[in-house]
Amino acid sequence: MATVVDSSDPKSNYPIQYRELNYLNCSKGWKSWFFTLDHKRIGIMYLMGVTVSFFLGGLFAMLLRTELLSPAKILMGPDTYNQMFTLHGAIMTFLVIIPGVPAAIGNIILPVMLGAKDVAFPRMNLGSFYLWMFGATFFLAALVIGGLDTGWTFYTPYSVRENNASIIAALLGVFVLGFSSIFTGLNFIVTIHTMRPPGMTWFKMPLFLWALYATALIQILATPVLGITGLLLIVENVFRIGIFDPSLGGDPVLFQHFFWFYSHPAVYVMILPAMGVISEVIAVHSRKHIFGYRFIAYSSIAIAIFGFLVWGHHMFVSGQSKVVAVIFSAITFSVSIPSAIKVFNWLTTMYKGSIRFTTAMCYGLSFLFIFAIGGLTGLFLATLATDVHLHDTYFVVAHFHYVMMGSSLMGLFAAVHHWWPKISGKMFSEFWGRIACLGVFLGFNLTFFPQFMLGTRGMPRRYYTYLPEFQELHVLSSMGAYLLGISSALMVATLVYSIYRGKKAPANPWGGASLEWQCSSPPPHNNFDHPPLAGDPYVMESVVYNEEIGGFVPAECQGDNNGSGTAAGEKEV
Amino acid sequence: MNTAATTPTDEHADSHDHEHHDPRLAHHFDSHQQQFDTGKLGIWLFLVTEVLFFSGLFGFYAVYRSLHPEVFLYASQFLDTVLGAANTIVLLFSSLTMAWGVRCAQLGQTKGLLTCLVITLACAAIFLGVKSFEYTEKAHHGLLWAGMYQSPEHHEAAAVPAAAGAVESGDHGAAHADDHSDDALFEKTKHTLSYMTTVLWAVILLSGIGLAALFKNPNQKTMAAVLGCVLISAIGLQLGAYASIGYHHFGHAAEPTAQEIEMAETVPAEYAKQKEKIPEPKLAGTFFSVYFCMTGLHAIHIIGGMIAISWLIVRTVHGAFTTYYFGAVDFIGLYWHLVDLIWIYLFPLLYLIN
Amino acid sequence: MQMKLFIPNLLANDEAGFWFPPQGSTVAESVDSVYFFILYVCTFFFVLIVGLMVLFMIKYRHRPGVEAQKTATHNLTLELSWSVIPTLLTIVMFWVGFTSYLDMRTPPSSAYEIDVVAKKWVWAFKYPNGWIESELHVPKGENVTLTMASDDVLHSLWVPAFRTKMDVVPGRYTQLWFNATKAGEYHLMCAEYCGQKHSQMITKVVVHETRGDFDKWLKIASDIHKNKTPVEAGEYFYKTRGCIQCHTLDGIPKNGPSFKGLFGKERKFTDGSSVVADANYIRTSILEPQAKIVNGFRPIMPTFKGQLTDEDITAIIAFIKSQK
Amino acid sequence: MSDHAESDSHAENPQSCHVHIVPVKVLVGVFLALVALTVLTVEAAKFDVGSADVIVSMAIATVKASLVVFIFMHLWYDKPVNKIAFFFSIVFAAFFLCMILLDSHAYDDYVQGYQQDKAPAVTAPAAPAPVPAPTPEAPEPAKK
Repeated sequence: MATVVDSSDPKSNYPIQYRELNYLNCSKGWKSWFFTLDHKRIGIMYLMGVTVSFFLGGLFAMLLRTELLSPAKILMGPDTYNQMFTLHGAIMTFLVIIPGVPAAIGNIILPVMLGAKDVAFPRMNLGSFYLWMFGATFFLAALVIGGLDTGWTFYTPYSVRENNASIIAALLGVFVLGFSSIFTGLNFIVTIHTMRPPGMTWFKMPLFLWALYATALIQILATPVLGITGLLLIVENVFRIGIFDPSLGGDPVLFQHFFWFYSHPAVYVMILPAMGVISEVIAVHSRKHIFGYRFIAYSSIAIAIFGFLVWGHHMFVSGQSKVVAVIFSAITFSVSIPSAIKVFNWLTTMYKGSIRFTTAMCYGLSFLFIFAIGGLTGLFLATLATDVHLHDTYFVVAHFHYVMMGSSLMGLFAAVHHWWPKISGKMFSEFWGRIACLGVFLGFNLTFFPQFMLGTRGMPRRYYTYLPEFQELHVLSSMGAYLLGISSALMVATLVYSIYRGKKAPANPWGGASLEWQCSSPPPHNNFDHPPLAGDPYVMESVVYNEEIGGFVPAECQGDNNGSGTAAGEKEV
Repeated sequence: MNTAATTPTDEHADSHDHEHHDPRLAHHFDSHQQQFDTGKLGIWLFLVTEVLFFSGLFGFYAVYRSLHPEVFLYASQFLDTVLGAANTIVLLFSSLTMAWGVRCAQLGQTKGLLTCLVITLACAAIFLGVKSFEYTEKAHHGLLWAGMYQSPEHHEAAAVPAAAGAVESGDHGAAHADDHSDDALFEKTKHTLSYMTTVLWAVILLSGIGLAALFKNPNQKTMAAVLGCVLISAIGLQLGAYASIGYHHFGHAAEPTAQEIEMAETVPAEYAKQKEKIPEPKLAGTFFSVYFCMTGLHAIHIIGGMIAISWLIVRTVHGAFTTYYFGAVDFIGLYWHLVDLIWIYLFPLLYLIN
Repeated sequence: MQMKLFIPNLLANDEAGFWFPPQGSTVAESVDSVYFFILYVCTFFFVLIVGLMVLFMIKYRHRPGVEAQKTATHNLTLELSWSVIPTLLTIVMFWVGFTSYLDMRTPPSSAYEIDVVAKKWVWAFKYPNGWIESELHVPKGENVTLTMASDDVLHSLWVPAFRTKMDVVPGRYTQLWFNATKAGEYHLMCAEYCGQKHSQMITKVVVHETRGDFDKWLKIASDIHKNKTPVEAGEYFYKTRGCIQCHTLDGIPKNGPSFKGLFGKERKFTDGSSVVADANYIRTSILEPQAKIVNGFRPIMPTFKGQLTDEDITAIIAFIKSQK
Repeated sequence: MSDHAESDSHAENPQSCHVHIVPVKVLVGVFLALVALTVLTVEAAKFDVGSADVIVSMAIATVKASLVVFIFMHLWYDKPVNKIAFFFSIVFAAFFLCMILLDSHAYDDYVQGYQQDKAPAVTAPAAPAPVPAPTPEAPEPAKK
């Protein structure tokens, strides 16, 4: 049986804060990791995989931005450039953002937050990770074979050709990764439905879980269509079945319908979990009950459902018929409403709070800023008349980076910093964390804001070279990209450093009231031995700061010790 | 002591962990009911993904059929309705035995369960056998997907010089004519079919080996069960294949007219029989693209189902299922019914176009 | 449309603004006004959101001894107001976007019709008299409809100054119309990724002041053999009809042999025969490219039968001859 | 219909699992009905009822599918959440189908027009008309 060590102070009736024997070291050897069924370890492996992929995709981005410093050739020729943006897109989408928050952070946090011992199907969970690895291998194969220059969208008939080994490899990768995503989503839905401990009702679930639930719905309902699309495109490439290839009577516009039926909802797979993270982070670090809980929860579900009905707005100039374009434009606006509701609720949550600018909160606030721009610029693209001009320009590039890269990754970074003490049991340097956050925020905006102007002024996307008048903005953008790259590296360095040199983390460093803060940092193998008692996850008054421990403890414990249950802690951040 | 202090009030030592000695209950579940409900929701969600997976293909079908009805009208005549209907009934029967098997499992009737599963497996194999005959026959007539499609009228046109060549008994001409004589086509189909069933045999065998390797500490009983499954699958496959080739040969060779024989040499008999032919539309190959994609993907699901059923058989032999632990049978049953369900739609959509 | 009032004053003239290139077509004005309408709404909301955020960040920052105050955790009126007001605004946005989209996508019944064929990575504009040109010439103030088709992959025709764009899809037509309002030259580019030289698939739109100017241009252009020397005409065809995609002038072979020093050289074919490249050989190669394949190349060249007249081919031969 | 509330299960013996068990009679009955419907649909297909053909065969298939789903797959007796899940998959698939059908029909004129233009020795009108329904008397279209 595990030996429990309370690192803070052995005397008290405080809950155990730091646990020497935890899920990270309860068993040793590579087998204990590679064949683990523990959702937390699987999540850690995902997190590492996602980080590696992020830096690979980021490296491609740096190289692309370097090439775009000048219209002339700097590093690479057009073919290499085309392959690089394809891989940048494919890796960032399928290997980083889609599994980022749900599979990595969600896996670690969801069962703990829910009060369950594990996800419903631990084996399938591990299988999903191996599918991810397998899919990533296919992508690497495509990289090694070379010649994958279709763009991550694989539009036909460009993606149907003679010499197609790398296309097939990449499509197989997409197919496999799709199943990885489906398994994660399936696991989450079933876990949330059937593994809730007594007392954890639907409306006592933290909003992060609602967001993950909505995400999982999309993963289950949309990803199979991507699977069949990828499969059919492979078959088209191998056998020439003539359903996408116009030379055999196929229809390229139909391919785009198939592709976007998944890939538009996939955008919400990327952003919804990030929104869930922000709901947690803003409430906890403002020490306030979340405002409009039900509206935020329902808006997650609404986004998931509306997200399915709007894929056609990627195709306003594709040769799609007018009537369908109008229908899709109309429905597209409906998605903006739940997003607006969330943003206003977050703002109101901060009202009269006690806002601490921890690194996680800094990322959360950056998210608000970036998501405001990303979301609002979406309106230009949902509007038919303006989209015709803006489609396939840098405006679109900027918009989706603001949403997918800016917002989703800000969400991921916020999540990593918010739950890092829980995951690793160590506190990272808030100073360096905030420096990195500032760098990421400035770098990001410097990279992508000029691209809005590039787009409206007439710079199409996926251009290797460009008209000379665009150079200034491109240089600005590249400078931002370098800053962004360096800052992300600094962020990871800060976190990794904390593993070796960080202070031991208390169970509840930020003062969250949801269940994951009730178990020690890091959690034991089984999370909870008895089903924990779930209360309202946003009653921040239920925990108070304790200086001895350096973290928050339940109010009733504090009362037992020194009777000052209301004094706010001098939280050094 | 492994007590996580989840809340400070949880002082008493709870011995929850010690209840989990039941090997049939995973550690993270509290009861069999919870385990079963969890699995059930899981499999239903999986079926949801399957439905959407196939919806892509049905989407294609709908688009192409509604835009080019003439293609479907023309091309579906090359599919043998009798074989399709027979296969439908075989699959329906397997669904019945599967449902019956689930019932047996729920009641704890191990023998009944085993019988039902074996029949289901055999039916699945028969279905595959018939399907492999159909594929072989299509391939011989050049009725393949759009990229490989050869018009039957092309055959017809080619048949005349080929026949002339045969009369002149040139080397090449003779070989060509030989290919197209009725008996030769039958032999050729039979030959290719046995080749195809051999491949499927290999697939079954490999799956069997893979399946056997999955079991921890396999014993003789396991091996025997796996071997049994492989044999049932292989025999069922042969049965289906040769029953359909027999049907095809004798069904059509009965009192053929001279003209029919001539036509049958080069084009499918069904087509040859028609007095007034529907002109061949453009894109006729697209129908076969759709046909092969839909039935091919369905066949892959059948193979997957056969592997799963074999796994159930092995576990049944070991007496793994009881009245409170039968989830696996139920879940695989649900999957099997869905495969059946898809075929219920595929059959009229592909075979019954008038 | 009364939408014009949304365009800021500094953009009311035709000069390039901060956001957009100068307006060159009738729809540009309504597109810009929709854009600026949305921009104003968005700016308002952005300032509101970020302003409140910064205000709260300063006012409610954590201070020792000051706890967060308990406030209401929900308020239906607030929730409804920030659901309903944006909804109404988006309905307006949809409506204005929708109406100008219809204008943009409904070709007028009488229009000057030009056929467009896009292929990797050139545009070919076919005028009603059959003349094919790689630049788009149109008269000012006249409706022009482009009927577009692609020979290979997806392309997209975009004229930023006209604020209009349409994909060119293989296997079908797509249509686009505009009415240019200002004479001059504009960029026309491919906006849908189409491979290696996607970024070089840029050409010009030349808007002629009057229909007379345009007709005059077309007449001169069509009479290429009268107005240019054969070598010049050949060079023109070389550049505009796709030869340049596969045949270089610098001696480095691409998909096809280079034209440099080609004339008079012996050509060896895949079937073992060989011939000296003379005028006859070149003519055959253009009309029946699959008949003889030079060693080391694939049989991928399409035939130009019906696309080039005898005179055109003579000019091309003269041009190849001039590439020593 | 679902014979279990979740709360029951916690209170009861963990070694029990309550589900609805379908009687053999019902199973066999359903199978016979399915076979009968299969025969019916094959026979129905022999009558030429024009475009109603698809509707008839799909209606029969849907009846068959419902029998399988509700009886063989126990959905009738199952928890509401499973019913809803299955129902939603159908709804989303149907929406997807409707939109691609609507769109592909709306732009089909452009495809048909192009194909008529490309067909040798056939000049299509500038504004392409929808393709006429195929008639058996129509001349054989050019191949390849």
